[in-house]
Amino acid sequence: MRQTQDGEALVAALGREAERLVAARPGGLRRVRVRSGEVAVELEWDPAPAGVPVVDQVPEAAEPAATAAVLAPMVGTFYQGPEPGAAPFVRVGDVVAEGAVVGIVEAMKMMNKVLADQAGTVAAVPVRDGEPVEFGQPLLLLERAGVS
Amino acid sequence: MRQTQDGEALVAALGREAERLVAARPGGLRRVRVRSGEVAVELEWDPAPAGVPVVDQVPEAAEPAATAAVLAPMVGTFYQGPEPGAAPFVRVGDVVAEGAVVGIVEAMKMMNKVLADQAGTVAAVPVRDGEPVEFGQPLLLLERAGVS
Amino acid sequence: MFRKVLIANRGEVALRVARTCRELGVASVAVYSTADRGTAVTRFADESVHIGPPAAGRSYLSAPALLEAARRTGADAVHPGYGFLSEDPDFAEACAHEGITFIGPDWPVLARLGDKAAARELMAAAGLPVLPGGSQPCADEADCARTAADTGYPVIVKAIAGGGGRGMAIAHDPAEISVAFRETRATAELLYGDDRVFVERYLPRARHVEVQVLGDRFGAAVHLGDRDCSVQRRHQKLVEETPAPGLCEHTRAAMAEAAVRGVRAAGLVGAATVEFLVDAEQRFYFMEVNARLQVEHPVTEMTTGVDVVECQLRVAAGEPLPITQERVRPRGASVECRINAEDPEQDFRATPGALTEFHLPSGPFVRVDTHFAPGDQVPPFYDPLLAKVVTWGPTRARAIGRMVRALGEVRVAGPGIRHNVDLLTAVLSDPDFLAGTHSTHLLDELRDRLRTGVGAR
Amino acid sequence: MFRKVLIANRGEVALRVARTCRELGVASVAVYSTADRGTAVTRFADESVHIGPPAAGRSYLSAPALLEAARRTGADAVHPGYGFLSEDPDFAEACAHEGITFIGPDWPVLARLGDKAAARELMAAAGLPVLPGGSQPCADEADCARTAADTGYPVIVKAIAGGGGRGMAIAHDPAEISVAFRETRATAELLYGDDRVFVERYLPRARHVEVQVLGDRFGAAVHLGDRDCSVQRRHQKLVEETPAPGLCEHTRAAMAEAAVRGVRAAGLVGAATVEFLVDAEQRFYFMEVNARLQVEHPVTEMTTGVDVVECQLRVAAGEPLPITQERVRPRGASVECRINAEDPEQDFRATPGALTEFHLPSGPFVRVDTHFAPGDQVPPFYDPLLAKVVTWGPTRARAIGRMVRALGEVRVAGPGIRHNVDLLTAVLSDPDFLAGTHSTHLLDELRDRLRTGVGAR
Repeated sequence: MRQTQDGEALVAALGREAERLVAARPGGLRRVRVRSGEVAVELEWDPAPAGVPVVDQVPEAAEPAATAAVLAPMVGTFYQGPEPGAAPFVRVGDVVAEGAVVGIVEAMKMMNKVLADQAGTVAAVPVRDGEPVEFGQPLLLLERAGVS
Repeated sequence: MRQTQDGEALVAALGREAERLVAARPGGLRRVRVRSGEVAVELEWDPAPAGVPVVDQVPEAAEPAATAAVLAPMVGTFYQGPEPGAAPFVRVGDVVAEGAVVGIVEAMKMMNKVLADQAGTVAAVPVRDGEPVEFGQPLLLLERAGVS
Repeated sequence: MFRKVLIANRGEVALRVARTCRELGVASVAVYSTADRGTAVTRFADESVHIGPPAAGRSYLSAPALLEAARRTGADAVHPGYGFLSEDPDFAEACAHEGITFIGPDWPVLARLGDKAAARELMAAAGLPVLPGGSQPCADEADCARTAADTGYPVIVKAIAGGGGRGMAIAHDPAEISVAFRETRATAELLYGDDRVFVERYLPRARHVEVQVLGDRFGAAVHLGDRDCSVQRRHQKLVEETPAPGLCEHTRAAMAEAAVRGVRAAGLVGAATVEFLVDAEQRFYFMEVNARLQVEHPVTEMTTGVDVVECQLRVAAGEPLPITQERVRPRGASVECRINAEDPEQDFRATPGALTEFHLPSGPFVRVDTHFAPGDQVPPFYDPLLAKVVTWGPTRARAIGRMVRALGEVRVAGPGIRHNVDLLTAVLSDPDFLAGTHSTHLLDELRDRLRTGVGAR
Repeated sequence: MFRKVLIANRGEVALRVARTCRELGVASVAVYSTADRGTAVTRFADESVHIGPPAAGRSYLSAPALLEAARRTGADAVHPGYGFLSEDPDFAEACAHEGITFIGPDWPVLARLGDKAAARELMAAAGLPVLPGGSQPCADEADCARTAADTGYPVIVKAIAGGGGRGMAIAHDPAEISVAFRETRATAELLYGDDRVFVERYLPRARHVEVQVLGDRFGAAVHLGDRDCSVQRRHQKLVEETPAPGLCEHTRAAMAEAAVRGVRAAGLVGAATVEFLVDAEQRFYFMEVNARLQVEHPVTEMTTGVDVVECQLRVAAGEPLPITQERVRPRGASVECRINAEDPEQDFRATPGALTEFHLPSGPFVRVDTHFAPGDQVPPFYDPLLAKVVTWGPTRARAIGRMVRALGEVRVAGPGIRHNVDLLTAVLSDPDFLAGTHSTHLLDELRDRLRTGVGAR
């Protein structure tokens, strides 16, 4: 009984897996074979009729990303300058070096510097001064130097 | 016995899985093969212009669409002849006409005739005399007349 | 105790029964129609038998198929669940002839309780209050009109063989009695092959309250408290709860005592529910006996801790009831919601199909009974019950609050699938329902409100 | 009551707390590390905040991150769940400084109970029996050996700051005391940054029994009965039950009374568990106080009907306990099994990965607490608890029978995923376990048997 259940479960799992693969790659499915040890199910479909486009999702050649985000290192309040109300460390259009201070995240009264993890030109500052941020939230978008 | 049951359950699971996969992806199905170890059933759909699949069950390595099964019309006890112990209605190799009596299923002391739903030559009688059968269980395999 | 029980049913109740069989060390046999191949109970049970095609008439309603399945698997008892053959005296008798125990009342008891007029007479004789009306079938339309006039309008014309909310019609005044008589008789003939009808006073805004009872072969009978099932759609229950709200303790006790007296008088062995109508003045009237497991039995299990199916198996096997009335101490309150694959906006039309998403609640004080899992098909041939969600709380308010939380966790979706979760949630926040002052009309009123309100799904 | 509670935890317990918040009409805030993005509680709660990377030190153990999350969402209370910061007096104090209610004991109480030697002294002063041993930290190895000799072998050397089965070593005779002292001190330094240790008599085959208690700000304290947690792997509980089997009623009552006395003496507000060791002669000894919600609290909820998390919220909000001792009437027995993604054949190594199949039991008298659904990922960063399955029965045997049935319904699979369901099932059929005569060694013995026996999974 347990053995059968395991077998059935396995087959069901295989089926789901097949389904998932089909769903992830729409169009033009021709053949499915589900096999478990000595047992197997094989399905084959007609070639898609003309007019129905066979769309294969080919992953696009990984193009080097032109922009990168500086992420919040912790939950807290983001400040663009060294203290609330002060002039910002950087503005859009500024070129920053790797390791440059680009902001502050205050958490529990501790001021934590936010550093640029690469060099680049500031493309956007999507978080306003004094706004609360979550961990991992983009604080700054950098256009990477040397990438067009 | 346990082993066989397990095998049957597994195959049934495969069949269900195949059914499900087919239902989830309508149109143009060509071939289904259900295999368990050395036993296999392969289904192949003719390229039907109207899109209505023609379903035939064929043993592996045989020409397409040559045999059909007579199924048990109810749960009960199968008898090959008109009463327990009597000579069978048909034997392997006999040619039967559509509507011919090919067996009896006894349920609650009622003798229910099993009729061939098409003409053909008896290829196999997989159920023994006096054996209990479920609804839909194959009782007789017929090689269809006129199909070589 | 039995060696092996064949479960002559499908769906969640078949699984429910199989679970208790497993817990008691009793082997179980599932049966299935072609449409139910591979369902949860067929995987859970120790054996399963393919008994027929999807049509219930040739599968779950086919006594020969079920008895053959019992014989070939060597089952020594049959549990009929609810619906299908669960109250069929012929099936119970056929089981007896085959030497197989029918887990339910003896067939003559079933026959008597299944005849609504006979049951009414039996209960009246046992001292239970019944509604004014004719205790005999109406001979003809004129007799029906006479009885209705004697009874006093409004009246309800009921099929003798009816049940489950089918085969009944209301006449508010003499002008309506002719249509009510003819319609009910035609329906009764069609549904039950028995066109006899009788007349009873109709209570327009009554509550539907029922008492769960158990009886054994030694004359012992106990009750497990009451349930309110006033939230209904087309006479089908949707929300059930225990204890019934708004009953004074005197009425509650009197009704429970009456129910026990009634099943004793009927000689009932097994589980049954005695249904009453309760009017605004807390007067209660016997309505009918459901001599089987009820869909809503889990709420009683939640408050009492008593496994109703276990009790059914034990008394059917000739054991005494495992509990006494003194030891039944209901605690708190419990609510059940039936989640159906149906479209409340299209007159509760069933919506079969594939459940691409199926996530049910869990956690503290929540019970779920379902036989579905993600990816399963809801077949079009049977009732569209997807799951029963049951919650418990020390108070009614807390049990309802838990249900609202639980329903919020439900995620059901699939091509063509609709469900009633939003409607259920609306019921649970309705002021009348929360006050416990609702009647059986609540759902119609609510549905109208939902339909005109913001999109309910 | 609070307006909004931030749940400073993850997994099933975060969802457990969020559910009761919802039921009480309290808004909830989930927090999540990068590894827990999209988990059940983040979908269920009213809000959620991404607090840090997968490493717990920078997320669930980061007081600044949690308090910032509370501040930005306007939460007026924090529920710490179990584990992580649930017993951290510094975090509780920081909450207090921020004006946020820590749902748990006041921080000085946490600090005192977290010091094992101080807690021992406090409880001894309150009249609770403690094991023979030194009530002061050992000054050095020689002091440790002297105390051990005075106490009488075998002894156990424990870290003052220890807990949860970590930071302890047994010495059976004087030859082993030096290693035990050095190992424990090194572990204590490593784990807690506090190398102080103390010595206590070791009871080789004792039962681990604990009492669930609740206290409020008005000096009221009640107990909800006891639990046995003797089935452990590497000092981690795997099966828990209530009531503890094999206790004579005198011992049970005395232990419960002692536990209530202890928490009163400690001035504890909230939920806590007082752990005892019980020897073969039914003598019991105070071991430690877990001043938080326990993983196994559901078994107590099943028998008492009391929502422990609700009580925590109420007393933290300054309300009196919603129950009195007289109204706590436990009914029947309940068992919990922890289903873990781990490989019992490889020393319980955690097996993270994708849950391609994840089907849990349901039905009568079964409760399931989980935050997983099919397709979810078990992250490698935290404990591998997949689900808690809890069953109830009128007797211990019936509760266990239900658990066997329920475990039989579990289907868990995925690439690389292993689980302990077969081991749990073996525990439930072990003669010692069924007789209630097992000790904390049961699992080791069973695992050896399973390993040498026929294929266990």
